[in-house]
Amino acid sequence: MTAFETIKLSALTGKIQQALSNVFGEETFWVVADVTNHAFYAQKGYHYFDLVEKDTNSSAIVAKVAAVAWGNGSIRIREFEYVTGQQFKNDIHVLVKVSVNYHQVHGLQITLLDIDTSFTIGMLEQQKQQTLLRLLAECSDYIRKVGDRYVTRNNQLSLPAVIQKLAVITSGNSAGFQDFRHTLEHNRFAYAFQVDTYFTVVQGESKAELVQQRLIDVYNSGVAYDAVVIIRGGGAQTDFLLFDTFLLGRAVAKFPIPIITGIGHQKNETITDMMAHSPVKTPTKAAELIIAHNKAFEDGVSALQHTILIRAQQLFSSHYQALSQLNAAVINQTRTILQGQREMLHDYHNVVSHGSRSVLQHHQRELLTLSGAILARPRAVIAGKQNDLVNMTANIRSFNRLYMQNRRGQLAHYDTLFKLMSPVNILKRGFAIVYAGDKIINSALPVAAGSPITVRLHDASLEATVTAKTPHDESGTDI
Amino acid sequence: MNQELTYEAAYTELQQIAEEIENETVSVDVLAEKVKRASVLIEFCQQKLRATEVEVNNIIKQMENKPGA
Amino acid sequence: MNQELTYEAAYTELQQIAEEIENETVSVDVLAEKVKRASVLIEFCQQKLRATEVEVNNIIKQMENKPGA
Amino acid sequence: MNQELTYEAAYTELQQIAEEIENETVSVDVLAEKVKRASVLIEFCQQKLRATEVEVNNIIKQMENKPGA
Amino acid sequence: MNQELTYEAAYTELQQIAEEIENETVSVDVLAEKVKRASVLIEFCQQKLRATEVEVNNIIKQMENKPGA
Amino acid sequence: MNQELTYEAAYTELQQIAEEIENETVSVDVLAEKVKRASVLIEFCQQKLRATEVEVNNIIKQMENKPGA
Amino acid sequence: MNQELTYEAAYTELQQIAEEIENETVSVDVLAEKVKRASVLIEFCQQKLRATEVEVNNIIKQMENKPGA
Repeated sequence: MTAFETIKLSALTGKIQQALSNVFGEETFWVVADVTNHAFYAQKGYHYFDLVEKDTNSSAIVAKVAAVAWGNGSIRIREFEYVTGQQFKNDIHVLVKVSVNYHQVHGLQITLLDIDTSFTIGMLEQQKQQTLLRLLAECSDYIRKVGDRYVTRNNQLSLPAVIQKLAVITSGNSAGFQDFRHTLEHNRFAYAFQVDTYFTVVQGESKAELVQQRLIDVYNSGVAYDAVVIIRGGGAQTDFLLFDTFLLGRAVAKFPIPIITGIGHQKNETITDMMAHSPVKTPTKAAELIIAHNKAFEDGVSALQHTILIRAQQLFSSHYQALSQLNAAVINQTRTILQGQREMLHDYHNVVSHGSRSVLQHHQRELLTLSGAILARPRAVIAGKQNDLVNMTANIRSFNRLYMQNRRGQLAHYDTLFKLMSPVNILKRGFAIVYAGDKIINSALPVAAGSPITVRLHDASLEATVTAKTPHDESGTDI
Repeated sequence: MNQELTYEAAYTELQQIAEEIENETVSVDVLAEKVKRASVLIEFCQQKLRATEVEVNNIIKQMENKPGA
Repeated sequence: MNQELTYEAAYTELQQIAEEIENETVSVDVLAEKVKRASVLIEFCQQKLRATEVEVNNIIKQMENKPGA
Repeated sequence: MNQELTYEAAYTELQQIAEEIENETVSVDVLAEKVKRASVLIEFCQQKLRATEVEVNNIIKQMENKPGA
Repeated sequence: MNQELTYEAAYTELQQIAEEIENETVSVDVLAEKVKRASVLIEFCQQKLRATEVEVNNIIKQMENKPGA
Repeated sequence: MNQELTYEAAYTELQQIAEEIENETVSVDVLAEKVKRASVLIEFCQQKLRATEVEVNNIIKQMENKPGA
Repeated sequence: MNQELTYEAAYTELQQIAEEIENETVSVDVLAEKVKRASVLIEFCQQKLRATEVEVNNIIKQMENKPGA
C-alpha cells in the first residue's frame, strides 16, 4: 500500500471537468475545419466525426478534435444539406459553431451547435465557377460563353420534328424515372415512344465517370435516338455535385444528340444543365416538354391541313366566281357589240338618207345661185353697153364742138395775120415805097445823088430827084 | 350630146359661162347664145337633180319600210 | 358576190359610202347608185346581225340555264 | 357689109372715130362723113343690143316660168 | 380535243375570247362562233371544277372521319 | 378749080403763104397778090367749116333724137 | 421513297402544297391530286406519331399499296 494520497478517477475527471468548465463555460466558437471519420446514426440522428486542421502545404494534420452533433446541431446539419446540396460527410470544409465539453466517460468533446450554409455555398459556388472557367478554357471547340449563356455543341443541335426514340440515363427504377415514364406513357395524345434505359448510379461526385460511360454507351449503340434524357433518381437533395463536375459538363456539351435534363433541383442550375440542349427542373417536366414538342408538330400539321382544306375550298369558289364573271362578261359584251353594231347601222342609215338629201339640196342651192348669177348679169351687161353708146354719142358731139372751135380759131388767126400783112395797110400807117425805075429799092446803094426816084404813098405816087445821100450808122437805123 | 352629158360636166360648163358673163369677157354677139346654153344646162341639171332626188327618196323609203332599219 | 360578202367588208364599204355622202364628195351622177348600194349593204348587215343575234341569244340562253353559271 | 358686121367690130370702129375726132386727126373734109358713119354704127349697136336684150329676156322669162327654177 | 383539254388551257382560251369580245376586236362574222366556243369552254371548266370539288370533298371527308385529325 | 379745092389743100396753102410773108422774102407786089389769095382761101375754109358744122350738127341731132340713145 | 419519308420531309411537302394552294399557283387540273397527297402525308404523320416501331412499318406498307401515294 502506498502512503500517498489517492483520489478517485471520478474526482480527477471531475477536476478536469471543473477546470475546463471554468475556462470555456458556456462559451461558443466559430471554427473553420475539415470533417473526417464521419459516422451518422440515422435512428438517433447523431453525427460523430473529427474536426481536423491540415497544413496548407503538406496536408499534414496539425490539429484534431472529436466532435458530435445531435439535437439542434443535427437539425442544422439536415438544413445545411438541403440548402447547399452538399452532404455532410468526410473531407468537406465547413464553418461550424461549437462548444467545448468534457464528459467524464467520453472525455473531451466538441459539440456542433450550428453550421454556416453560406460559407459552404460560397465554397461550392467558387468550385463551380472554377469548373466553368476550366470548361471554357479546355473545351473551346464546343463551349463558348455568349452573355450569361453557355453555347455548346449540344444546345446548338436542333431537335427533330418529332421526338419519339429516347435514350434515358437514370438510376434504375428511381422515383424520377418512374414519374418520367408514367408521364410519357399516359400522354393524352396517345403518342407512342420508344424508350431505351441506360441505368447508372446517379449519386456522388465520383459517379460522374459512370454517367459519362453511359453517354458513350448511348453513342455506341448505333440507334438513331431523337434525344437523350438525363434524369436524377430523386431522393436525397445532396446528389447534385455530380452534375457540377468538369467531366460530365464536358461530355454533355460535346454530345452529338440533343440532351434533355430533368435533374430535379431547387437551386441554381447545374453545369450539366448549362451544357445540355433543354434543361428542365424535373423528370416530369422533361416528359411534358417532349410531349409538347410532338404536339406542336402535330398542331403544325393540323394547321397545314386546315389551311389546305380552307384554301382548296376558297380556290373552288374563286374559280367558280371567275368563270361566272367570264360568262357574264362574254354575254354582256356580246350583247353590247350587237347593240353597238345595230346603232352604227342605224347611224349609217341616217347619214346616207339625210346626207344624200342634203347633197341634193346643196347642189340645188348652188345651181340656183349660179343660174341667178347667169340670168342677172346679161341685163347689166346690156345696160352697160347702152350706156357706153350714149357716152360715145355725147363724146362725139363734144369732141366735134371743140374741133370746130379750133378750126375756126386757126382760120381767124390767119385772117388777122394777112390783114396785118396787106401792103395797103402798111402804107396807111405812114410808110412809103421807093421805086428806082420799075424796081422797088430797099437799099440806097444803087441810088446816086441826082437820080430820079418814085415815092409811093397810100393815096398817090410822087416823082422826085435825089439831092443828097447820107449813109446811116447801123445803130441809128434801129427803130 | 345631152345623152352623154353628166351633171358634173354641165355644172362645170355653167360655172364657166357664169364666170365669163361676170367678167364681161363674153361678147354681146354671143351673149344671147351663152345665156341660151346656160338655160339648157340649168334645166338639164335641175332635171337630173329632180330625177336623182326621186330615185334616192324611193330607195330611202324602201329602206325605212324595212322593219330592221 | 353577196354570197362571199362578209359583215366586215360590207361594213367597211358602208363606212366609205357614208363618209363620201357626209363630206359631199359624191357626185350627183352616182349619188343614187351609191345610196342604192348603201341600202343593199345596210340590209345585208342587218340580216347578218339579226342572224348572229338569234344564234348568240340561243347560246346565251343555254349558258344561263346551266346552274353553274 | 352690115350683115357681117358684129357688135364688137362696130364698137371698135366707133371708138376709133371718136378718138380721131378727139385727137383732131380727122380732116374737115371727111368729118361729116365720119360722124355719119358713127351714127350708123351707134344705131347698129343699139339695135343689136335691143335684139340681144329681147332674146335674153325671153330666155329668162322661159326659165323663170319653169317651176323648178 | 376535249379529252386532252385541261382546265388551264380551257380557262386561258376563255380569257382570250372574253378579252377579244371586250375589246371588240372580234368581228360580227365570227362572233357567234366565238360565243359558242366560250359556252363550250365554260361548261367544260364548270364540269371539271365540280368533278374536282367532289373529289376533294371526298378526300376531306375521309380525313375528317379519322380520329387523329 | 374751087370745086376740087379741099379744106386741107386750102389750109395748107394758107399756111405756106403765111410762112412766106413772115420770112419777108416776098415783094410788095407779090405780097398784095398773096394776101389777096389768102383772103380767098380763108373765105373758102370758113364756108367749108360752116357747111360741115351744119351737116354734122344735123347728124348729131338725129342721133340724139333716136329713142335708143 | 416512302421508306425514307420523314416527319420533316412530310411537313415540308405539306407546306409546299399549302403554299401553292394559297398562292393559287396550283392548277385545278392537279388540285385533287395535291389534296390527296396532302391527306396521305397528314395521315402518315398522325399515324406515325402514335405507332410503335412495328406499326410504323405497317403504315408505310399500307401507303405503298395505295396507288395515289
